[in-house]
Amino acid sequence: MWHDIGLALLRIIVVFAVALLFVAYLTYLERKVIGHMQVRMGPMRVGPHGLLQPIADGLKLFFKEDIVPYESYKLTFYFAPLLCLVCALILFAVVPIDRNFMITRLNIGLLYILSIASVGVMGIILAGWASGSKYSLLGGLRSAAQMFSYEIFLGFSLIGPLMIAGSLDLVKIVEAQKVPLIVYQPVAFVIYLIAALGEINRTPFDLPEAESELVAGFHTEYSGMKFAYFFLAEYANLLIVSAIATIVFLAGWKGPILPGWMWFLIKMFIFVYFFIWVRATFPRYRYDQFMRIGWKIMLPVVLANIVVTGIVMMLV
Amino acid sequence: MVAKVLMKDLLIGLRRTFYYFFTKPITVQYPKEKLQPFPRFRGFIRLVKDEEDKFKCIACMQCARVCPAQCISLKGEGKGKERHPVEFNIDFSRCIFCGFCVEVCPVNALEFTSFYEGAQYDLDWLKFDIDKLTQDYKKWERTFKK
Amino acid sequence: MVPLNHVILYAVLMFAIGLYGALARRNVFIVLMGIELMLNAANIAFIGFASHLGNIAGQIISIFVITVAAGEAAVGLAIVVAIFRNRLSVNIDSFNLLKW
Amino acid sequence: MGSAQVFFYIFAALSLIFALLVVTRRNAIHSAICLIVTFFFMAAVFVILKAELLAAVQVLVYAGGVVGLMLYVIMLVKGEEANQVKHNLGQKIIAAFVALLLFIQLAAVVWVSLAGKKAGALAAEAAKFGGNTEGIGALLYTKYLLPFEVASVLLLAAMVGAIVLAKNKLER
Amino acid sequence: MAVKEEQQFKELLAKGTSLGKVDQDLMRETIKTQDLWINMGPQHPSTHGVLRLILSLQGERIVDTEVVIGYLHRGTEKLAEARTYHQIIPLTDRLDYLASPNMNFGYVLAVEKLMGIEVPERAEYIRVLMAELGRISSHLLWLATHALDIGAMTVFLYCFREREMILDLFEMATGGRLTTTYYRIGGVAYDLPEGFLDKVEEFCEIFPSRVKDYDDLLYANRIWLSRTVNIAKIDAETAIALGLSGPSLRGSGVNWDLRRNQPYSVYDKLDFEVAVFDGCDVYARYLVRRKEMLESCKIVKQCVEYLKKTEGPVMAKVPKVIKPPAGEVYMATEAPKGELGYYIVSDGSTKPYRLKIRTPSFANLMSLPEMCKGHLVADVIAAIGSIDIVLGEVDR
Repeated sequence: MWHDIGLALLRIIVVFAVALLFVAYLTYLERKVIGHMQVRMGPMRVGPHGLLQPIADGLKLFFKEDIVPYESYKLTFYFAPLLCLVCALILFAVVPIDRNFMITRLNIGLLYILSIASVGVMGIILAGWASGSKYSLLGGLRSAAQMFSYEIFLGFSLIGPLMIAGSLDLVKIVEAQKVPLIVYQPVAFVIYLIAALGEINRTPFDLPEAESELVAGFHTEYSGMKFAYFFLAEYANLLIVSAIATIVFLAGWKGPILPGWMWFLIKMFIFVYFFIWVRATFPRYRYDQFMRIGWKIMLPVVLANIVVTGIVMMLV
Repeated sequence: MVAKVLMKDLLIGLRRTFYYFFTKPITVQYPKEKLQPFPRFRGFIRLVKDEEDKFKCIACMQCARVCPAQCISLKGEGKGKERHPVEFNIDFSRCIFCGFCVEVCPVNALEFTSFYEGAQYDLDWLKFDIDKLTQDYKKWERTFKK
Repeated sequence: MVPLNHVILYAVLMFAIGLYGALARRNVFIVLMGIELMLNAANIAFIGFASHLGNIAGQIISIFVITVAAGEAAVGLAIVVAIFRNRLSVNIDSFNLLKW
Repeated sequence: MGSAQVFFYIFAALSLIFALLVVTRRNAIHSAICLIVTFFFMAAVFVILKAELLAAVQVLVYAGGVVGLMLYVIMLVKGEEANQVKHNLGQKIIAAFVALLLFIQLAAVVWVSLAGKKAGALAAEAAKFGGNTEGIGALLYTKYLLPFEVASVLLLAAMVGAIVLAKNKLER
Repeated sequence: MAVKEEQQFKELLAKGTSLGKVDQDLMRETIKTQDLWINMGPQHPSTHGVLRLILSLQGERIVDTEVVIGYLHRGTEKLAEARTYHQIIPLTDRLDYLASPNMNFGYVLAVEKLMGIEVPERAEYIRVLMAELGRISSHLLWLATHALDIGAMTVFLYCFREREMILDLFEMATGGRLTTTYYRIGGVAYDLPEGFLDKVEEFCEIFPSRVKDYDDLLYANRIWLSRTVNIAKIDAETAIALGLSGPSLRGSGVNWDLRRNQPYSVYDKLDFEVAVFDGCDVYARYLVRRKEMLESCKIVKQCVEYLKKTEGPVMAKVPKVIKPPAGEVYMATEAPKGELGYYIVSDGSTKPYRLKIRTPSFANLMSLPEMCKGHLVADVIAAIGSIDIVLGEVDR
């Protein structure tokens, strides 16, 4: 029994350490990629080609003065970023990086991810409210509405693939794919990508943080380590969304020659790159337009996708 | 219609950024490498001495008069050809680098250097007296690249 | 395995707490939360019985309970918003127009 | 006592404590936060009682949805200020008395009638369908199709009702 | 709410910003709503400087916008009264610091008109060349920041890349990058350096292909369209009534460009098209400026052609101490932002008695409340961006 617990702990530590490292270097990757797309270089100063930049940023944020606004609700103000980060990190628990390498295997894996992600939104609402500032509150409420509605499309776009795979277990989903599901479900894939952009608050749907309108949205008043938590949570969510896309649409670790975990990482980073790429390219939607796209275009399309998938599955 | 559904307009944008992802960045790593300003560049001003190590300036006060920011003050001594400045102050914290003083000088006693890094912790550093104005600005300049 | 009466006792306790919240508080939101707790207590009981009897129907009933609870929360909050527009208050004592 | 049982008592106790906090906090937002935590522990209890799907749905619908909606509305209408009015002690005592009475009555019945029975061995029916999720799904679409449809109609009605109620008259 | 009252309120709402104090009270009585006041600026990332807007909102719709200016007031007009005519030139640089040649241009033209100075043709061509380069650089910066406000951050850096090229050209010819101080009363400070014209030609070759870059990211992009089309509409009549000028006016379909309608300098000898679009919205103003950049590029090419062929003086015979005759003059030029007018009253001394500057940004900014009415908060950002203000010019 102790052996099992020790092994489980080891796996938890490895996965979380790697996840945190990835999240930290994701910021570096994003800055580099966007930099090169904008004919500049990105961070170059700390270490060779700025490789130590995330560590320097982390240290800076760690030692920064932690400002707590006078008007804020202290306890909630401290609690909200933690909620965000924890909700983002525990999602990694069910992600199968390889056939046998994951912290735990749940038979409701996908549902677990959706449900925990929905709780992560609370952190953002609470942060907006607890800051005691108008801009923060508006940002918080905006992101709440945004994430609630885009979670629906995110979930619905996964139903089509799930019907084909026939399980909520992430491992089973991968194993059910002889051919990557993107071939059967291209519409669901596109909708998933768009909904994912909305869910993790990235351009063109980065309204909660629309700096030209709401300054910095819900984390306007946050500084130091608490700000870093939000930052990490955001990038952790980005990784998770990419990981789910990999598992559900691109057959996870499956692939010739290379070991499974490497395939998984390669596929995941294709999505990460795509999200960064989109951020470098597009302007931002307005709030009402964004909601309209969700409810008037994406919802009908994704429902039609489910119906069509069902009919085809019945006939075949 | 088909183009709209396939998001052609968005794909064009994505192609453009993707193209630039593989081109060479145009960044100049500023404190490490610097661009050589053009010869006409209006940097800090210095007071020129001729071959015999004498001031070219004849203290005619034209530069002080023409300066829109009124940052030049000087005092001259001597008469006729012997006239030279004993005090010459330019307050670079006020100077707007318009170049009128250099333009107006009848004996070309003032000239621009290519030194421009005037950001200092100490405001007094920017108040140049006659010694500082004649010093070689090359001392502060680092390597250029262009 | 857990004794069934402990599970049901837990459900009953939860129900009592929810009842207390619904009765004792004036803030309409906390009253709503109390009602949510009571509904959840019912869920616990259903699931306890389901696992005791080895019958999955109990869990299905809980799904219906959750549906009802979600609907109740939506309509309840909408009513609160509508009343707040007119009364500028969320104190349940000020919602007394239909009282006699 | 198996480890599942130990965890059951721990999670049950924690959820009860947070449920108590929910009904006693002055600030409605703090109550909502406690409610989220309560639902989390309740979901843990569900997992121990072999209802994994329900645990996930619990978190998704309650902790993610309903409480989120509540927070949203509380913030919009500044609901946390409502408790500035003085508390009626009499009402509290009566409420506590009623709740206690109900508890004692129900607890007595439960204790006597259900003593010695075990919970947590959900087997036959779920295994027939190859798992919890599959079992619920299959039953929902066969045996319980009518109630399921009724529930969806109910949700639709609730949605329409909520929109009609909350919509600003001006914009109509 | 009674039907009658509701009707009343709808009428009031239709009146919008013209509501007086009393009517607003009535409005508040008629229905119970809370107006939300948002203070946008002076420290706001997208008000382009230190502009402050007080927005009163109904829900997310804007009922009224109050523009508060003066945070960058430097007293240029008053300062000018204590400067000689020559010393005013660097002051004008700092009005619209994004297109300083154009600012100089208007001022020296005004003084020349007052004194009746004939400027050598070569100097005129150099002036036009510089002014058009200044126009391109100003529009580039506008496009950059406007796109950034709406969220497209890559356009920002592409535009700055080209603007950097223009600034390099400025530095090469004038010695200054931002505040060029190149124009003099009677000509320009010094002739163009060697190799300058080749570099300008090179730039003109590259530039249209770079405009294609921005087009790829914006022109047909559905997000850009949905953020700009039908936003901040202002029709031609209102635009004229509010004194709009420049690209903001031409975006409303009014074909009015001082370079063609009241030709000054050598513009009448140059061949160019005036960009006019009648969308009346943010997108039309974007199209106008986009086309203007290309047209300016064309003008620059013609100037280069002329300058390569000819030699000659770049300075007229001007007395060393400038003493215009007593009198007054108004000279309007087409600056990148619109009609830039200098009104000089001279009492015959070496300093102007009064210098009044009619800056385009100031007049354009006052159309903002009209534009924003009934739109969402996010559209205010697009509207501010589309009228292209520079606070140095607004506050003078």
